[in-house]
Amino acid sequence: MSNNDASIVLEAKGITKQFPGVLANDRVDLTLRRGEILALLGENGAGKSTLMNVLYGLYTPDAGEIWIKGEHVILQNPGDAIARGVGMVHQHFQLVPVMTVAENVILGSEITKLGGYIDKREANRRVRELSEQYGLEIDPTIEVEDLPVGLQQRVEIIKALYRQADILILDEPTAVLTPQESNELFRIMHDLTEKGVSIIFITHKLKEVLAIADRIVVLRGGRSVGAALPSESTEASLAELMVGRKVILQVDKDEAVPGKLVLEIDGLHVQDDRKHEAVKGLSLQVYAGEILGVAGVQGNGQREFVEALTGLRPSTEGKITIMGEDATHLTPRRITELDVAHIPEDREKHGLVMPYSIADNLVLNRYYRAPYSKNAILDREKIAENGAKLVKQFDVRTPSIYTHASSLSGGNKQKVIVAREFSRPVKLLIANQPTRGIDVGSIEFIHNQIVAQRDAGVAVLLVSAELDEVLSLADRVAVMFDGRIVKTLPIEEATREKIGLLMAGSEA
Amino acid sequence: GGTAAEPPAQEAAPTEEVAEEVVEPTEEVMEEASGDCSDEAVLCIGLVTDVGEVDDKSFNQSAWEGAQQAAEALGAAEVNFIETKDAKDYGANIALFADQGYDIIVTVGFAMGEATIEAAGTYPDINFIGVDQFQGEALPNVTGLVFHEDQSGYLAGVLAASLSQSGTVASVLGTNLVPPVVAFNEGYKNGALSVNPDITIIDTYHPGGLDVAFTDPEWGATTAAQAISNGADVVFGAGGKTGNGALIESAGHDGVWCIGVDSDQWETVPEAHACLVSSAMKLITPGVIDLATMSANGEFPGGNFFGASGLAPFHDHEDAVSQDIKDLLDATKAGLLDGSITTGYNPG
Amino acid sequence: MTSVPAQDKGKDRAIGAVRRIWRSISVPLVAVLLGLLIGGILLFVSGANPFEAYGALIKGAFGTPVAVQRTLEKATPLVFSGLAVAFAFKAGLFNIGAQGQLLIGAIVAAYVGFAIEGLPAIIHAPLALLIGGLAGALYGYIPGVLKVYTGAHEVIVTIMLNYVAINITDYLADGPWKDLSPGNVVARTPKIQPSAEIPILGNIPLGFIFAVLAAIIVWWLLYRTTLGYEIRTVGLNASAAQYAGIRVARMVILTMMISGFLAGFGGAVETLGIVGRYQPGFNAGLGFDGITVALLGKTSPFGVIPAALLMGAMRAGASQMQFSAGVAKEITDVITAFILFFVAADVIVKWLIRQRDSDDERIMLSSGWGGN
Amino acid sequence: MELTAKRQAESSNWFIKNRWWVLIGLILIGSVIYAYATNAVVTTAVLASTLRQSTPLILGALCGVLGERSGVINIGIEGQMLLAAFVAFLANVYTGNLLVATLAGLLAGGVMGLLLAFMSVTLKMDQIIGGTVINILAVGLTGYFYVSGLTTKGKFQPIPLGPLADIPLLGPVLFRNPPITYLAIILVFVLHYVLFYTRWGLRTRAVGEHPSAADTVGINVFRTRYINVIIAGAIAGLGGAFLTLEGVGSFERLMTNGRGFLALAIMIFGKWTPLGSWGAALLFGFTYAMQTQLQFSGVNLPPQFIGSLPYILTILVLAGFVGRSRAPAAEGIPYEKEG
Ligand SMILES: Nc1ncnc2c1ncn2[C@@H]1O[C@H](COP(=O)(O)OP(=O)(O)OP(=O)(O)O)[C@@H](O)[C@H]1O
Ligand SMILES: Nc1ncnc2c1ncn2[C@@H]1O[C@H](COP(=O)(O)OP(=O)(O)OP(=O)(O)O)[C@@H](O)[C@H]1O
Ligand SMILES: [Mg+2]
Ligand SMILES: [Mg+2]
Repeated sequence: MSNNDASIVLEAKGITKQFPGVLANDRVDLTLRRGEILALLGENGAGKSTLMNVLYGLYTPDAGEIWIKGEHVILQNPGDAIARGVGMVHQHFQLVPVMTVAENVILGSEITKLGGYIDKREANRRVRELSEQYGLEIDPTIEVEDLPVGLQQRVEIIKALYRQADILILDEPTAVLTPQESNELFRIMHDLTEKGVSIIFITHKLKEVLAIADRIVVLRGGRSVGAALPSESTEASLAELMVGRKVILQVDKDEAVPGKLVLEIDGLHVQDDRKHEAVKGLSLQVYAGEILGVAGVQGNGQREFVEALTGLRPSTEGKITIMGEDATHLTPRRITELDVAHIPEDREKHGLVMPYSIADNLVLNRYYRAPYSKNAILDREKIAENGAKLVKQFDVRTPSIYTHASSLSGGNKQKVIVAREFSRPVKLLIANQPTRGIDVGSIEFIHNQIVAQRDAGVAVLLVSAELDEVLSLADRVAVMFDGRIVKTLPIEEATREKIGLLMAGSEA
Repeated sequence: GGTAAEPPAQEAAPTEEVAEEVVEPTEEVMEEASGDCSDEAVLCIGLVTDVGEVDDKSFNQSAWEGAQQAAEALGAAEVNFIETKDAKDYGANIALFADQGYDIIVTVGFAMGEATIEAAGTYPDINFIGVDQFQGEALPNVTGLVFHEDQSGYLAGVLAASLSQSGTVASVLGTNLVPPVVAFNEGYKNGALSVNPDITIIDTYHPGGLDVAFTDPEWGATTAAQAISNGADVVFGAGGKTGNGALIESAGHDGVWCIGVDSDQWETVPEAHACLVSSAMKLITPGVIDLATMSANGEFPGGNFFGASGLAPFHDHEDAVSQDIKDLLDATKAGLLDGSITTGYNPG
Repeated sequence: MTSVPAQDKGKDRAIGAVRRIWRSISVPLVAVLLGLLIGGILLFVSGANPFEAYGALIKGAFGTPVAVQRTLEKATPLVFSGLAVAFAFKAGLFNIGAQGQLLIGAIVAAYVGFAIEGLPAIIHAPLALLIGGLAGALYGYIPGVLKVYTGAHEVIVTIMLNYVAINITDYLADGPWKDLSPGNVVARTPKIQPSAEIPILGNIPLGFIFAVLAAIIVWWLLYRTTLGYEIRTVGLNASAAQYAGIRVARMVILTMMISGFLAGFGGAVETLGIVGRYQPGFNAGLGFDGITVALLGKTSPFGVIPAALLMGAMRAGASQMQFSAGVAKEITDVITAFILFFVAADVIVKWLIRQRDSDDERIMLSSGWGGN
Repeated sequence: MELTAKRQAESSNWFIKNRWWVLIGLILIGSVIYAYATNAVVTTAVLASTLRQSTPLILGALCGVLGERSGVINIGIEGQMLLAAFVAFLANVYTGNLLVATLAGLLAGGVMGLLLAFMSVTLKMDQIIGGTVINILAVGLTGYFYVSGLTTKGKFQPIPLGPLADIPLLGPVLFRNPPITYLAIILVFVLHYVLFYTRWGLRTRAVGEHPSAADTVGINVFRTRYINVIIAGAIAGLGGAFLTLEGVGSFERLMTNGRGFLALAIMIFGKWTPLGSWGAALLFGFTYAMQTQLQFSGVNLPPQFIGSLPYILTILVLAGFVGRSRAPAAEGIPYEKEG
């Protein structure tokens, strides 16, 4: 028994976790007190999720001790952690898409009648009860795959509450939330701490940390490199602590000099996977040398809009014109050929081929062109050279260009895509959620890249649920709601409040 | 093509490699195995099966029994078999015996006809007994042991029609790709009609490929069952294990007779005793013995040799078959022999 | 699976190459030994003499030039059907239909072989081979198209088409294309013209050389051409392939056709090189064994060759084993099963030979299984 | 909210969603009644044969469903059936007790299931290979150890279910069957219930769809897969036992003749659901029965034509009605639990 301080609900001592080639956690200490919100910061790959997975019994540490409520515990599996009141909302949601909300919530601790028959009605009732109690509105009977990410996260939180967790781990919960949703979440977090719940909160958004954390711990390269109090910290100081160097947080860019019309969309209609209309008559224009930021709450048709624009999804009505050419029904290949770059929303699904080497991924949409291939035969040397060049130029953290994309951390995966899309001459850049779940260092880098493209005369269409990102990058802001652009404002007139309201659907 | 069949003439195996007899315990065979088949004085009999095993309760087995009994009778130093797994190995498997200087090689099944004739050319002083292999033009050292399957089929038909109460008789058959099976069935149908012109005959061939047609007892069984619920009360099961399935199934239904094929299946399919009134036989075993003996006595005929065919004894069902029926069968048999009755089956 | 060659050339590259080669052969080697060991134990337990049996097996497979020739002959069709299955796997498709495609190829080649007369060998044989291959490709096209346009799962469709192929070929061999030469009662096509036969060079069947060439071409196609890159991308991540501008549907169809071509070509080689005609039952199982061969070879085009040789050898030797050791041939199936087991369970083998595991060697064929 | 509305709209008109199945169902019932009116004997014969031929197929398919719902592909059904058929046969020969023989078959299948689970869960072997190993092994072992001349002491006979057995048509078709056939039908409904309405089913499907999600709520992925795959093997074993103890009454080499692979196709056909698979299996049994009946009726087609009907029909139905089917998402991928 080391620490008798009763207020300590969770204590980790010298946690070490080694992955093939990576020391993800290196003798990390961590304490959590009852009813506090502890913010955990760190670059991509710093070891935050790993540490949390250890505390949740998902990974067994190579070394170190875990104490929960004054008791030394050995967590064989999440079951043990759950039994001790630990709940976790994972960075990558752990929900079964084809099952309903209620089924996902009760999974593992089901409400059954005799013979293990699942009492669906009771389950639905319990979920409704919880969602009213904590103001997490959700319909228990929807299949999760039909839910926007924001709502999926509510399901995750309800899962934890349903299991009566009093130690709650939130791994980058706000990465996919709108300002409104984030504030909503913070309110909930406060309510929970009132009720004696202790929370570990991981995020890359320093504002949030300063806003709601009671204490801050920073990881770098798997080591705990320091603690801080919000009262004594600034975004800059935290960023420096995380990255280990000074970081310029707000992008400094000069006036845009818009050129000719590059992209014009007129009355576009697109259906989602379930044949429901998701884009309902969307129109916008993007000019060379400007960044048009499309702000909007997740699930208002952004995905379908971008997929239709890039040829991945058919549009039912309307017209898309790129560089004066009708691109409404072109294939992805033809659109790329029009010098259009695309940073897809889902990097794992569309952006990368995980079992491919980084070098191969870096030519994913150019492999068929010189110099990477001549008359349908690949040129391995050239592909390798390109890989080596871009990995250096875009500072992708990887042991080698032959490493599989799958073994990169989130931030570095995104860097590979950015490197691929920015390393060729483009006239139109379509970036969908380009910095989701990425650390400040990488964000700074990617933002600068985007601005550089703009200054080079590229027309940039930036779709982001990250209001700050839109406000700091865009020259004009278009707000998307329910499948339409409800309003387009020059950046000068675009205040957080005004945009926020428009995003919420109320005309301002 | 066909080069697989060419013998490794010069690379004949050293004698210590000479085969032991397989089915009986190896020890006692060992010393007798010292006999060198390539030696004129020493008689050796080899058998190559069609795709299938020597214990198939059907024609491979009958042939193998013939070979063994012949070896016994003629005091052969060697009698051995090779089971063919891949039809393309017929030639090579024959060569394995030929190169050991075996004197008589039995090749079982029409499918092996071509390989046998080829081998006969390469090994002029070995005698080949080709079971079910009709010889187009006669070679001195190949004798096709063939049968009038249509005739024993015809007799089976007569028996079936005579026993049938329901006026419906069935046959469950291996594939129509195999001529003897077709012969059995055609004979069976005409035999039945000769007794009762308005009898209903429901016959089915296995619809699958050659490689499964004879080894699908469940198909045979379920088809027999369907035939029986269609009103059939006699089932003729002709098609190796597929047919056996039909026999066993029929045994489970009261008031249903079944008739086996090839050998006397009373011996090979005891599960069917309840219904097995007889079998339409082609007497392979004695045929092989006869030809082997002729070969040993230097009277190997060459060309085609018709083995005996006919009905197997009724065994326990002796009484179930009335004297009239027995007389009718004898009469028919006589008629078939003297040609006054024809089975109405003409191949090709 | 990283298909980029070591970029810093020279010494480490050479060392790397050596290590890679040892990696790739050590496991199969040990696996074969373990398989034989277990088979031997089984033989011993069941009262046979393992050494005598294996002695005969090896003699029958490699003992004489003719034995070697038969081993090669038996391996040849397995290389082709193995390649067919392996190739489809690369696009995430499970082609259980190699059997049917092979049968179609075999009978069509036979037809071209016997029906056309008066062609010089230099044209006739290649023509028959090509048309046989194309027939297989056509038969592979069906499941491809059905998958793309109706979503019908290729595993079902190919299984069904295997049965249909047997029926088609049996019908042709017993009907329109039957050998009507006097005295023949058997269901089979006429013998092919001499001009259509594939010769044997010494004891090396030309067909086997074709098989090796085919393996090289398939490897080159997969890892050195843009088409191969496209096919593998579709197999590994169809969404990313779509993003990259690859026509996924077209790739699926094309892959099934190439796969079918390889199987059909194998069937044609069998007809023209070994059987000399089409006869029902003579090609039984060759396509199904392609699955085993592809898996034994870890779906690598080059892995397929030794895998096919191994199985070919066991088949060539089996008769000799039964003849002189009196051992039932099925023992070779047991041995094959265990070899396959140890090849795939490389965890065990690597632990045995103290080799550390590297995930890029692990193959995951079943990933494409989930249909659409 | 809007999504809810959609959802309710969807679920409310089940008939529209399943209109094809409803239509097929009506057509089937109608034509059966018509057929029975015109020729009672043949109709009965065909339907009885339909059920019988579907039995080994549905048992194999259920094996596949259970395994794949938990995330383990099983292409070794053929081998599991074959080996179990052999073991059940031997047990029958030596004990003469059909019950013991059946249990022996179940056990043999279960052991093969254990082997598959060990390969795919513990060794994380590719599951296609695992299944193939089982198939080859079964052919080898049964072929090597089979000795002829063994004769069984009878096979399962039909057990009429009292008065039910006397209902016209339904009686002879449904209620005059041997035990394993009854068992198979019961299993279809039991498994459908278990998979879609019970805790075990929910967990099994979760493990098959998203193992790490199941893991994070404390469900033991490995254990769940082991148990399901073993039970699945036992069910395939029952299918094997059907062949030797109820269908044929004896064993022959390779007597499964590809039924295990057909079962695989049927499972996919049935969208990985027991009920769906049963529908598909019955369709198959029916086409087989029809093909035999056509030959009975003496139509002058080569058997090869008639023989192709079941398979061509399947392809047409598949392409026409069933279309895309979604396999359990995590199927075929061994669950890697880091650390
Ligand atoms: N399952 C794994 N196998 C191998 N390496 C891993 C695994 N999980 C994480 N890593 C590596 O361990 C390090 C820490 O990963 P972790 O996910 O904990 O970082 P993180 O701080 O959560 O990053 P992010 O902010 O992007 O979520 C990274 O280098 C990552 O590549
Ligand atoms: N007569 C039948 N034959 C075969 N399968 C049937 C039959 N009737 C219903 N089914 C099965 O019942 C289920 C209901 O059909 P449906 O298409 O709604 O499946 P589903 O699982 O609801 O589809 P999804 O969940 O992808 O929307 C399907 O699995 C279908 O295959
Ligand atoms: Mg993380
Ligand atoms: Mg549904």
